[in-house]
Amino acid sequence: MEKDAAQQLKRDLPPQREWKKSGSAYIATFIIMMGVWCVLSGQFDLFHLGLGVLASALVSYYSADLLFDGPMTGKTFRTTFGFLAYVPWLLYQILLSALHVLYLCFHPRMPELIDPQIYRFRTRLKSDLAQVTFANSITLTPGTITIYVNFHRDFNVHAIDPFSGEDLPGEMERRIARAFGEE
Amino acid sequence: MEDILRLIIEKYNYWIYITLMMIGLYAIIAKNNLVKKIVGMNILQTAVILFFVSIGVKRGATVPIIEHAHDGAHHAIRAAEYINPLPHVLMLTAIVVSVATLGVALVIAIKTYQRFLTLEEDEILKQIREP
Amino acid sequence: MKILGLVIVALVGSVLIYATVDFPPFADPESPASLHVSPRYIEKSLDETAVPNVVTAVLADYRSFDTMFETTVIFAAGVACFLLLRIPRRRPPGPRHFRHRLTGLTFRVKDGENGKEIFLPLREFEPVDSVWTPHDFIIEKVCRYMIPFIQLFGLYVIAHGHHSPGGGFQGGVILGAAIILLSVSHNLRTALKRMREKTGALCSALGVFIFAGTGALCLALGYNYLDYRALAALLPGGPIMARSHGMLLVEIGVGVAVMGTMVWIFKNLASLGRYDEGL
Amino acid sequence: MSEHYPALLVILPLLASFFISAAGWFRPVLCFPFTVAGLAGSLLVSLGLLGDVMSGGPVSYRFAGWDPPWGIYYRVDHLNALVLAVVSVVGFINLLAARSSVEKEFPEKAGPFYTLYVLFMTGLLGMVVTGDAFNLYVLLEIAAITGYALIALGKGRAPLSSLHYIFMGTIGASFYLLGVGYLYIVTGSLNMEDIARLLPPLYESKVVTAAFVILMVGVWLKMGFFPLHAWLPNAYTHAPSPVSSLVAPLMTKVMVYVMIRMVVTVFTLDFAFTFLGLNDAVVWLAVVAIVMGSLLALSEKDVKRMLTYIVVAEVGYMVGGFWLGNSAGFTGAVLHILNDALMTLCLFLAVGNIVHVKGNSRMESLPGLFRTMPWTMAALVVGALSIIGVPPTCGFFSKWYLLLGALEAGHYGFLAALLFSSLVSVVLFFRIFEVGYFEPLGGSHGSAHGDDEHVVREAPLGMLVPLWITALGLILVGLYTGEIVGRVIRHAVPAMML
Amino acid sequence: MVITLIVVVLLLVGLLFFTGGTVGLLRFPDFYSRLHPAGKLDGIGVLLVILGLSLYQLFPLTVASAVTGLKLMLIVVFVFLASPTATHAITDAGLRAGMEPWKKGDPWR
Amino acid sequence: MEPLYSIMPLIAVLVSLGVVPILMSSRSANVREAWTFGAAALKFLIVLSMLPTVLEGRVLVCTIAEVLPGVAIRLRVDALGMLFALVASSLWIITSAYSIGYMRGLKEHGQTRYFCFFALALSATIGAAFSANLFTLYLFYEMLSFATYPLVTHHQDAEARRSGRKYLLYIVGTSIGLVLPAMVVAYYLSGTLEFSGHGFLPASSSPILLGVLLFMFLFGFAKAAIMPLHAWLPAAMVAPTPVSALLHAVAVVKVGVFCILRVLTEVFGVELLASLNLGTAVAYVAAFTIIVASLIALTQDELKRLLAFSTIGQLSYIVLGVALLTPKGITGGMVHIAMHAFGKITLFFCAGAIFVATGKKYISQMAGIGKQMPLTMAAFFIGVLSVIGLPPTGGFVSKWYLVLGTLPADQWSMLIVILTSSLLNAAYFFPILYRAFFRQEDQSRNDVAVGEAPLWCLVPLMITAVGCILLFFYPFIFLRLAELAGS
Amino acid sequence: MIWQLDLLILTLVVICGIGAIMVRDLLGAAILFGAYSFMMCLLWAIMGAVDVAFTEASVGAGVSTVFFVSAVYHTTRRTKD
Amino acid sequence: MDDFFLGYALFIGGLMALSLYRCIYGPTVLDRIVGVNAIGTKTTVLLILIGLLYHRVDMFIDIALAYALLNFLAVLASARYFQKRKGLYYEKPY
Repeated sequence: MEKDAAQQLKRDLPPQREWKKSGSAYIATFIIMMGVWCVLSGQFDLFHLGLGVLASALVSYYSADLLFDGPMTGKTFRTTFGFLAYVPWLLYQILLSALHVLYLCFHPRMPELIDPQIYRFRTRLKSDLAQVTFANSITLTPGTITIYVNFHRDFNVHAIDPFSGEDLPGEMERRIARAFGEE
Repeated sequence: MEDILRLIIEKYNYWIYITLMMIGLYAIIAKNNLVKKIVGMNILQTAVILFFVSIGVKRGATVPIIEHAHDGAHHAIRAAEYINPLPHVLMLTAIVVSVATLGVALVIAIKTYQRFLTLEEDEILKQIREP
Repeated sequence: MKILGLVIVALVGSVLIYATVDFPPFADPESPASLHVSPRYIEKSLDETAVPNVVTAVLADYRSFDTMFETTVIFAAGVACFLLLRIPRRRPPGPRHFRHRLTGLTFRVKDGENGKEIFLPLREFEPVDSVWTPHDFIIEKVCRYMIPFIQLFGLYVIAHGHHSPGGGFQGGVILGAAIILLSVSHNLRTALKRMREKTGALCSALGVFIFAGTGALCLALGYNYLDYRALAALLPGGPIMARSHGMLLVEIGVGVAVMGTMVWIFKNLASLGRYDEGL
Repeated sequence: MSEHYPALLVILPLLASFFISAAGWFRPVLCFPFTVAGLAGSLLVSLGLLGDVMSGGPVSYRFAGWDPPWGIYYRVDHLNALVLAVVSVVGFINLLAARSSVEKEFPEKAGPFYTLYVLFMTGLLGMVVTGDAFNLYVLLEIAAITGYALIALGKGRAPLSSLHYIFMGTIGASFYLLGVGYLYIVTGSLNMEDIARLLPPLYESKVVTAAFVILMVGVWLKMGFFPLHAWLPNAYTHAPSPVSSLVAPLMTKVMVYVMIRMVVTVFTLDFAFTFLGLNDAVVWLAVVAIVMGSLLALSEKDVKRMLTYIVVAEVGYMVGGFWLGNSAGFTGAVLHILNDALMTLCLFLAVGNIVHVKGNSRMESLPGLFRTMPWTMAALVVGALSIIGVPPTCGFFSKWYLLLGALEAGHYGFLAALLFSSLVSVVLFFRIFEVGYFEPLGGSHGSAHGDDEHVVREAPLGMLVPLWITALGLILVGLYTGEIVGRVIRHAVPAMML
Repeated sequence: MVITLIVVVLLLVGLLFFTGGTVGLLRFPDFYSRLHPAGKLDGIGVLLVILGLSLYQLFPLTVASAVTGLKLMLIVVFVFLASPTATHAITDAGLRAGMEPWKKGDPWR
Repeated sequence: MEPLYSIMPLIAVLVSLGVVPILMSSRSANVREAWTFGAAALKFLIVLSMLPTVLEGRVLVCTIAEVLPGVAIRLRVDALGMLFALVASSLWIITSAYSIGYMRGLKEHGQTRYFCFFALALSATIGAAFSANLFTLYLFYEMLSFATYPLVTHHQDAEARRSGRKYLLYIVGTSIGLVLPAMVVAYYLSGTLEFSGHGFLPASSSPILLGVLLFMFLFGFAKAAIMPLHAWLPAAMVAPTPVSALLHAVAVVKVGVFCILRVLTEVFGVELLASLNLGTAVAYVAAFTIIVASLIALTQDELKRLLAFSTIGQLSYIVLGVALLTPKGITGGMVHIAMHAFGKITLFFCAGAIFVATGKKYISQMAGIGKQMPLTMAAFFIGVLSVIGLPPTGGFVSKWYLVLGTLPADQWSMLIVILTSSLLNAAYFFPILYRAFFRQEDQSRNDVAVGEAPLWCLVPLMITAVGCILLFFYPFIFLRLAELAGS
Repeated sequence: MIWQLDLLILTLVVICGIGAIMVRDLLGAAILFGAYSFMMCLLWAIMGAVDVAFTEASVGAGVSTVFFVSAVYHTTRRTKD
Repeated sequence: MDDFFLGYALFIGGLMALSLYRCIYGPTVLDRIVGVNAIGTKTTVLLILIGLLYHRVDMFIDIALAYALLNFLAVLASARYFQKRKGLYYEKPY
């Protein structure tokens, strides 16, 4: 029985992260970098664009594997759009809880209102990226901070008061799962 | 009295650089901890930088990057419109020097620590005196 | 010591205050400093060098010789850190500590016979530093996404020193910071894999060489040292644009040197010259 | 090519540093040849420059083709040409001697060591040749940073000493920079000659006075002038021997040169001597420096450390000689830059040899050294005689001029201090010689060892030859003092002093 | 005019968040709870302020000002990437360094 | 008369310098000694070859380098220098021979070093003799100081160390502390340091300054052992006897006196001294030294110390003679350099021979020694006569001139001093002779009958003793030189 | 040049400087030194020295604090003053 | 509008001063880090405001961007210090 559990755990272990470079990753990085370059540069003459091409090529040569773990697939694009769709909701959430924390900050009897607690829960998100997004979303939302995520996907979250922390993982996790196609 | 007040107001930037300089100098001389001294040293260097940058400031002038159209046509440039760029150039160099000095100083502080297992100057001197 | 410090500070302070009394007022546009040398820089630099950022023009052209030595200072600092801290070793040490990923136990692995390195199966064990740090994939992931952008930004800063603030030094520091970020967020070994010690060191020497070499090239072409007009023979665009391009070349040199050196110093400082693990 | 000499002088070592650094990673064997090539290049150039200056008067060079107040401008007159030659010669000779020590003490770090060596030389040469006040600061920092690192390479408490050096050096450099800033705020220029041109109407300004004071304090800190010398002995003592024989002869001398350059070219003598009238006070300070340096040297048990205090005293010679404010004093000070560089080089090289063989330079390890290391000790004697001021070694002649200057200026305190320090040097060095000449305790004198006993255990030839070149150089320079003074230094004496 | 009004409102709201962040930073009992206002309210503040500022400088609308606006938004993006990570790193460090979170009823730290 | 440019003086100086490397590199004692001999003979011949020219009244000049404006390292052979060089170089040959006997007899260590520095010291002495200006003189004077230090401390024991310190303290201390500034002042006053027959110091300078200057020179050249700066000389007697003999009877102390002579006659000039009445002052100092040294010598027991004090007194004769500022006095003083050298070296050789043969250092041990070593003691007797100034020895000639010198100067007191001191000399020397010849030796102490010293020791002292007598009959070369120099 | 801001930031700079010197913990000193360099950067920006501000920003934020922290990491945080 | 921005910048400066309180008196180093982080964020905004006051905002954005990108490097490094098992109070509480 115990042996089985150990086997199970072993299978669940995430694979050792590897740094693979693939052609599609190069190209994608190049395109992204070129776009950012255009935004940064704001000058569209040949000379500066040429420099941009050079710089983007350099960056994609050097760190394409940092930006993309593996080769690009259709899923990458889907995830990107899903993520973009998720952002407005997140901003809205942030604003809402920010108002709450703001209220706490200015409240004269603040010490009585707050009750910091650490919540522990296990998420069902699988991919690293989704977990990172989730963790950062939690942290970005005022009132909650992700303290630590172990590789069992246990989240330790510090919440300033029960109001902030009670509906975790809840809605947010669902939306992220949808955005990253892990429904 | 009025003169003194005017003096103080007219040159407030310079008074601050003097203050910083004195803080840095005091830290270098009087502090006991080597890393503290290094911090003081950097403050001293920034004080000098502050002094130089203050020289360059001109009332009603803008940053020393000339506004020009991309086709190369530009109206006549008047020096009074732009802040004096020369101190900035010098101070870029000075900042670089201070970073370099910081790096070397920290490395040497680490070496000192490796040898004496403390960063307190008086303790080190005591160790040297009583081996 | 405190009293001595106070006395010295008081002495120096009094000299400084004494001098300040006769300063021209702060921010006075009519002060001598604003009237003698600098007006020419402001008024002529665009015509003479086609560079709107006067600071860059002065830095890389009028007073380029200063800047070359500024780069040299950085290079010297890098070499100094290396000389003082680096513990020379024939072979870089392999990973010595492995952490069992399930139980969280850390094992120290000695070299096998004949000095061969032993690797534990990487699926269950991960190589870690002697002081274990949590394997925090949030930080790792975010930093991985940010580093390319930081690098691009650094390159942008180097390339656009002519038009906006920035230039070789700032860009170089940002580029270096990207690598430092990689090292801080992952571990030193990862950063070392990306940029070997030799590469960093050579970069910092190469940067100085690019700068000095550009000057020497001008010398070889029959002009004065660092007189970029000489480059007009090699580049299109006439002597004024040659100045602009020469400046870019020089800024690239500065950037390369500064990046290499910053990373070099950091690696030495962070690993105490052992190059096995660091901050 | 000869019109590019001022640039080449600095550039050659700088370019060499790249090759040395690269060779350090690929073929460490090549480090030394590259270093020699770089420094030999600048040595030749500096000699060529000296020849040019002697035949055709001052040489100038505009970097990047810009005219002086805007671009950086180098100007070589008789004064810098001489100091340049001294610096490059001393650096080169010491390089030859350094090789054995480097191979013994840190063979695997030869690459970075030589790189820093060359950069140090670059900084010093640049400082001497430059005509721009800020450029001088940058070069000063190059020399300083490389110096810190090289000194910290030593054993024992070297890092701590080096750290103190960093602090004091940084304060000094910052003060220098501040002084330049003060000058800039009232004149708006950084070119030395331009400042000098703009300064006369501003003599009444408190800023100029303060600039002068703070700049001088900064430079004095860097050179280890008496009340500000505290960092110097430790730093030079604990440095590895090839480093102390590089830094000790050059750094202080170059800073003295900077002081002279600042006073003569930037502030002009008119301001420094006539308007401020500080000269008497400074000479008295120099007197204190000489006396204290000598006395502190007396209390030392370590030869190297003793030499460092002698350096302190010698700085007093030069500063005092210059501030006497007459032609003979100036000649003496400049001549002493040349002589003292060679003398200290000789002494530090000799002590370096002793350290190389014996492991340290404390008095206890000296006995019997005249028998085991006769060549080294003989050179040490020559150097010591020069410090004492015995003709025909060169030390006598600078002392002669200094004495003459003191007499002309009627400054008998300085005269007495010079004589006093000479006497103390006699005591100092003969203490060493005595210890080295007499055998180790244990009564092995008399007829115990016969004549055929040759227990020579000398330093390697690579260290002896440079040492002897220096020692012979001391005598040669002494014999050619007339030439040097007549053909070079006399032209460097500012008109007001004549 | 409307634009100006929007800008002012955005800035003021941003300022409110900033103020709240600072007040919270000063008032909250321990380091974990201080992170809530400091790290996060500031982030929101930055978002709003930069939104306002980029809106303000967008007019007159040219290529350059558009690019500048985009650049400003780039700042927000990076702040939103970096700030939670930094916060997370600090809390993690605090917990590992052995700092106990403040519980209701504990003395003020 | 036109000076004659010649490289000979330089060669004369460099000959002994040239053998130093050879001496250092050779391992065999015989080769070393052969080279030393060769060099000594060569040097003597070179000096001799210049003698005729000098006797003609011409001057040989050789400029080496112009080191300061108006000051060159320059050698010049004039009569006074010739006189001194002749004495020094001729005695070097004899001393070399004596050294061989002495060093081998005692199996001394470090003989290579000994001969090297010996040669070096001789170079310096000849250099000083041929110096054309004050600077060159100072150069060789210092060189001599440092070259003799290892000789003085040859034994390398605690006593040697102590005397070495004293030696340096006095010699180098005064030369740096007094001569150097005096030289600078002289240069400052006149702009040159070149010797000239009438002195180069401008007569217009302030008399007080000149007086101070004179006394700085007088005491600065402490090798002349003018009291109170004489204490190094007895202390330096720890050196091996040949060293004492050559250096402390001939080279070192004579260089000191020689320097003073140069200063008196060619820096200040007789006229200037006379006009300022400084000569008398110097004469009084010298007279004081003469009397006091003789009195101290009376109390000495150690033979070499006694000789040392005798030397102190005799040196002051020379100074006194010149300070009289009369032609006869000057001649007498100068000739006394030679006469005293021969006499004193004989005495020292004898002392050394006694030490080699018997190991005795003290006079009280020397009872009856005249019977054991008759030849040695005979030579000793001749030396004593010469030092006291009795005929038929050379010492009489010089003393005669000194006495003559006092007469025109109307210095009766000086005449009395000279005569008194002669008496005193006799008073401390004759007891030794008496003890040696007429007292029975103490049988209890000396079981073994001791013979004469080795031949290498004996022959040189015989030669010098004979020389003393010859100089009485043929003093003309020296007299001629001294008169040339005095005129 | 905006003198009101200038004055404010100048005060803060001085406070930061004093704080960095006085704090009894080297890591704290390093961090306060980081704050000091932020302030300095602002100051340069206010005075219109954009290039200097940029340099200070990149150095202060990116490099010098990290150097300090790694130095402190390898030595000690203890300080008596 | 300039006056408004100026006032705004001053207010943010005041907030920075308040955050500085946490930097200097923060009981633990972590509090100081938090304070510096807060100051860093405000600096970014302030830089842009200064740009607006100079009417050259495009010149100041780069600096702000550099801050946004690099600000957390220092925080990360200091956090790393504690993650490497160094106690909060290293030798003794101060």
